[in-house]
Amino acid sequence: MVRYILKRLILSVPIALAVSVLCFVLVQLAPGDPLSLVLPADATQAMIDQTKQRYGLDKPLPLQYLYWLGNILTGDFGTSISTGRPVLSEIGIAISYSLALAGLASLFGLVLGITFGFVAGYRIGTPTDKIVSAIAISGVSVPHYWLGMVLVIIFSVNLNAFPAMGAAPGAHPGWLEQLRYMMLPALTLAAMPMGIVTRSVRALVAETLGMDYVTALVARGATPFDIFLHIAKNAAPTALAVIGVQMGYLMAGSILVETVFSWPGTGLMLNGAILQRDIPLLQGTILVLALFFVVLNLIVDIVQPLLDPRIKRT
Amino acid sequence: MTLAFDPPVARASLGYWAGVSRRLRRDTVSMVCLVVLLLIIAAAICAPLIAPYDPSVGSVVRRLRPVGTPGHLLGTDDLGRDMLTRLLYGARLSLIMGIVPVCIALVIGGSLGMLAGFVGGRVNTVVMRTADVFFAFPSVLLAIAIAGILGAGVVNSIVALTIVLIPPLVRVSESATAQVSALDFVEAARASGARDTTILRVHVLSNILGPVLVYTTSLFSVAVILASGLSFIGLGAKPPTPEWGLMLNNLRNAIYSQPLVAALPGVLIFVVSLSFNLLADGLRSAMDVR
Amino acid sequence: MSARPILSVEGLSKQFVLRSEGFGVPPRTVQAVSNVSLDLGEGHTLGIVGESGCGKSTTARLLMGLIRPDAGSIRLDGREIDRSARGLTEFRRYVQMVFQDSSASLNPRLTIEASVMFGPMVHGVARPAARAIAHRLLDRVGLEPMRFAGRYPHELSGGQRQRVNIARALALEPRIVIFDEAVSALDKSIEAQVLNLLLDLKADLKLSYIFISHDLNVVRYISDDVLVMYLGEVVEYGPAASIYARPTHPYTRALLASMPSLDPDRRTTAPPITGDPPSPIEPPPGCRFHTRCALADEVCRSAKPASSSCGAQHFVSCHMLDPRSGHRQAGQP
Amino acid sequence: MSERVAPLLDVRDLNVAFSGERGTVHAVNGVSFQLEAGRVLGLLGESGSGKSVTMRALLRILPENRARISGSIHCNGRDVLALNRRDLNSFRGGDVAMIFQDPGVALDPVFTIGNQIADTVIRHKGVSRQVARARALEMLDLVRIPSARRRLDNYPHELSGDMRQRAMIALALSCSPRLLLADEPTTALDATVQIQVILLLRELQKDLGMAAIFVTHDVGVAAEISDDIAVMYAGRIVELGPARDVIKRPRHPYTRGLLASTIHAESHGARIAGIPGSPPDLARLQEGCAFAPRCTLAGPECRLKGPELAQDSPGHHFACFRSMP
Repeated sequence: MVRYILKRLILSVPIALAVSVLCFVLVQLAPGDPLSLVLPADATQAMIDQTKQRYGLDKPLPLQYLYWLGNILTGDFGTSISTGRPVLSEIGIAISYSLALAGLASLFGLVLGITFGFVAGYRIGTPTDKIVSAIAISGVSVPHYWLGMVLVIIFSVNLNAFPAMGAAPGAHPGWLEQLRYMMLPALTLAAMPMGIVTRSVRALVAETLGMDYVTALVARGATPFDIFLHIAKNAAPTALAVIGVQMGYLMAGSILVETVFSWPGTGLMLNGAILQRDIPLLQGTILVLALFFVVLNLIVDIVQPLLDPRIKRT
Repeated sequence: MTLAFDPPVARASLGYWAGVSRRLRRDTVSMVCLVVLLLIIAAAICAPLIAPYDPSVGSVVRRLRPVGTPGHLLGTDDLGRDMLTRLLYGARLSLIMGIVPVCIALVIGGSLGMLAGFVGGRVNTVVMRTADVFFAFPSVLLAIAIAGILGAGVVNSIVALTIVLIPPLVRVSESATAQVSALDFVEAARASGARDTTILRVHVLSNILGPVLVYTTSLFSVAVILASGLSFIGLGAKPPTPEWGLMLNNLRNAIYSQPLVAALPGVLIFVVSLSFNLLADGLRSAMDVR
Repeated sequence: MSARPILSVEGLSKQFVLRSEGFGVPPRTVQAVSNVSLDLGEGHTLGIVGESGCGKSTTARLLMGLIRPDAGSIRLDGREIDRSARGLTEFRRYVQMVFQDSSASLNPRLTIEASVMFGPMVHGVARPAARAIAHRLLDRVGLEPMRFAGRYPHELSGGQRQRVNIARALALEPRIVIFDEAVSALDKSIEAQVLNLLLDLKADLKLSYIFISHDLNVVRYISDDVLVMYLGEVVEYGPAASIYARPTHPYTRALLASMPSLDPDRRTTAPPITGDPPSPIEPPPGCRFHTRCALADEVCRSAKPASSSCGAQHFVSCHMLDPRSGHRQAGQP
Repeated sequence: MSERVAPLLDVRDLNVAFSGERGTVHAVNGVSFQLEAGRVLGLLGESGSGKSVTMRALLRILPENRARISGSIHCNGRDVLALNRRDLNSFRGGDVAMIFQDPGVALDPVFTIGNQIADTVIRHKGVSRQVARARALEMLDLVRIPSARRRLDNYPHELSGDMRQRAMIALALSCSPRLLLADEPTTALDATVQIQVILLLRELQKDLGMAAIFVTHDVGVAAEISDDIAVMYAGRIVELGPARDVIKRPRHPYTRGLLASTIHAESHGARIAGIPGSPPDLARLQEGCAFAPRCTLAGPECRLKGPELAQDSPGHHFACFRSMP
């Protein structure tokens, strides 16, 4: 097992490197002089030269990449153009907001998705299944930025139940208050994972119910509860993988939703960075989010064999 | 071998695709979705003929009229332009930005995946590991990043979406191809001395078309949402061009005064995306024979 | 083996390398086929028997030129086969194969007529002529073209599909047909029909067969010569009559004794052999059968037995047959 | 003591029909037989003859929404078709156990062998986990799995095919059933392993005094293990009798054809006088004898009415109008 984890850890290094290369190359795609993107418009010649040297922009591209990578590895993601503060600290604040939101949304998506999935999978073909499946496919198909607006119209404008914008004000808002502000964006974000988890759990449960070993269990007098346990244990590893990937998508997919709700996370920041063409901030945020996704996949890959004896762990 | 006569052609039974289309036609949900999509596409094409107003001309005195206003069936927007007109015209760009990237990605990703799945070995490693790197980015993030860096614009959005959609298509077509290639009939074809290109054309393509088509249909749904999403945050279409995502963003402040009007463009995105997804489901079950 | 050999194989070997399971772990190998030699006489049927993992199917694919051997030679009419793309295409005209899984070996998107036509068309036969060939062959294997030609594989029963596969194999007018467990999945009554068909076709079309099966009774029924394989190696090889009358290798004897008796009054009383065949991944050293052999001696664990003759054209790879092997029962099997 | 003891299993006029897209499939049509304690019935037939469905009907494990079962099944003093949920659960696995063809898919891949056996024992006997584990170990020893203690904590995929089937047998026998249903348990195995499993089952059946129904398509396997053989065709029993009689003096033309199609030592060289044609479509069964279209003896009466089972010699029945001894 230790060997498996080690192997998986080592394997994620080239992926992480490739991700960094892609992030680096991405910025090279930007039209115009890279320097003009890094520096404010009214930069002096001294500033230009200094920056050039600092980022190694006078060197060929591969060397520039190594320079850049070296800076990243020492925690220097550059300086945000719009705020003038280090990119890393900007990201640090925003990412905690995004994580909280993605966490709550995953929880909603998971609980609803697994429940719906089991209910539909057990009753495949019945009206219950059809209703649940309709909800699930709507969750997958709904443009979440629009769903956010609709929820605001219903719960903020009409019912006045939840706040429509931003995070809880004040330095140390209470838990409950924070939760009230997170409610609508989290529900909005949860629609997609709810749909996907429901659909995959439903398919999984239905497939497992048709397996010979379930028939064999019935033939040994297993009660419905026994069978439920067997199905749950069989479905768990796949469900976990689906959920892991969805959580990663939530972190990134929140860009649009955070914009709708003005939630001060990475998404809103990214949006701002794009509009102001704050390339260092943009690049840094994308890199951090992608690396987060890589780590998440790594965790799924490591936990999955623990749940699933079928996957060989050598 | 000489032949004195052309042998009679035997009674052909229902082919696979004929069967699929027959089962699909019996599925009410799929048929409704297909009709809805065709209607929307037709409306987009015929927008200049059926739209009651000019999409870019508004009137300050008629701003934000509610749905059902005489003369403005679906109300007016914040600049007093007719919503129905703008929704009709908006369909053009929204659909193009959603559909075109999928089609380009299908051609590129589909062939790359087929190649990787059929040839295997080193080619497979190179193609699939490259795709894996793209999979390390959540698709929304990647699309926004590319579009954000290239700068706002319809063409840039299409480029960004195409890049994002290629890897999943590579993966789907690779796995379908690898599965089919492992079957005995491919080996039998090889044993008859057929060249790889012939085997790909006759035996592989016909068998992977189904799963790839189903996946592509569901990708249309994703792409339409993503494309309008790019416009929604200002990376796609630029005002005053009518586009659903952009219209949705422009009307964000109108949710307090005219919530129904403000939500309209989103309804259309939802309907299109839902129709594609339901159609994909219908296709999947229509193709599922034993 | 009195007939002139149409296909001669010498020292055929193939090993597959499995993916390494971790850093520092050397990749494991499957010795699928080691040092297999055989002759197929013109107009004869050679049966290959063995249990799962014995390398029967790999042997078939090697003989078809579908996979490249690590070592060994395959001669058709005394000429070594040319492994260029062109040479293989030419070779495959003469050697065709029928697979076990009747449905996986037919393209579900093609009508059965199109499946049979595919081979001739690849070799440049025009469509109408190919269709005529297909109809003639379908008729020959007992599927009336007017009723069946336009159908799809899923509309046929397993036995009918296997007939299509036979027609498809015959479409290139091969001289040798390899049957890889081609009747194993069929019901007994259908199996009998197909075996009868195979015998008729062989006589009519002057074919030679290689017939691979795990069913010793069927192999005995159809074969002139028999080759018994165990974990990738040939343990016994010779005329069917001789092998079934005097099975000599302990494995062949165990295999024969394992066949159900078909007589309720003479039931099998003790298992002829215990355990199941070991995995072909890293097979046991020495004689590969020694782990299950009741007669195994010291020498069997270390040295590979050589092939010894024990009758006309009858060869056995067992230390007991070789008086100088050092086995305590050597020379008195 | 002239009072006849009721047989362990009494099946009367069992019919099973499946409703599906293609219409109703009549899988089992009027099957009746009795089985006494301690005896082995071989159920012989080709694919689609209804043998597996019959077995599943005995345990009521057919999909409830699609399968219609009629007739009567009495087993070990219980009316199986009338059992409620609770009694059915104790009946399944307790009175009657089943082994399946492919242990690779009939064992849950994510539970250890030991736990799967122990769970079943706990369910039926209400013992502690410790006792159940001990029982599991005892069972693995009984079916001669080497180093049984270590194997308890193995997952199914970690065992070889032979050992998986032994584990499946151990699992089935763990609650001392009175009747064992074996659905082609040796078909997926290699020849040298098949005979070992047959001998093991024969021995265990005798030692434990169980009755067993052994489904197979292989005449040889049936001959090795059965006291009686029932031959099934198109959902009907066409011949039923002592194994010796059925194999040496078959009366039904289908049985004769099946035996002729079964290649054995003496067949070499000769053409096989098998059965022409293929089995009927169970969704479109005609009136009359289902075998008539393939039968060389068939006459006009065979197509009008299906023959009933008639006695030939004591215990030997067959259903044919025209068969001569």
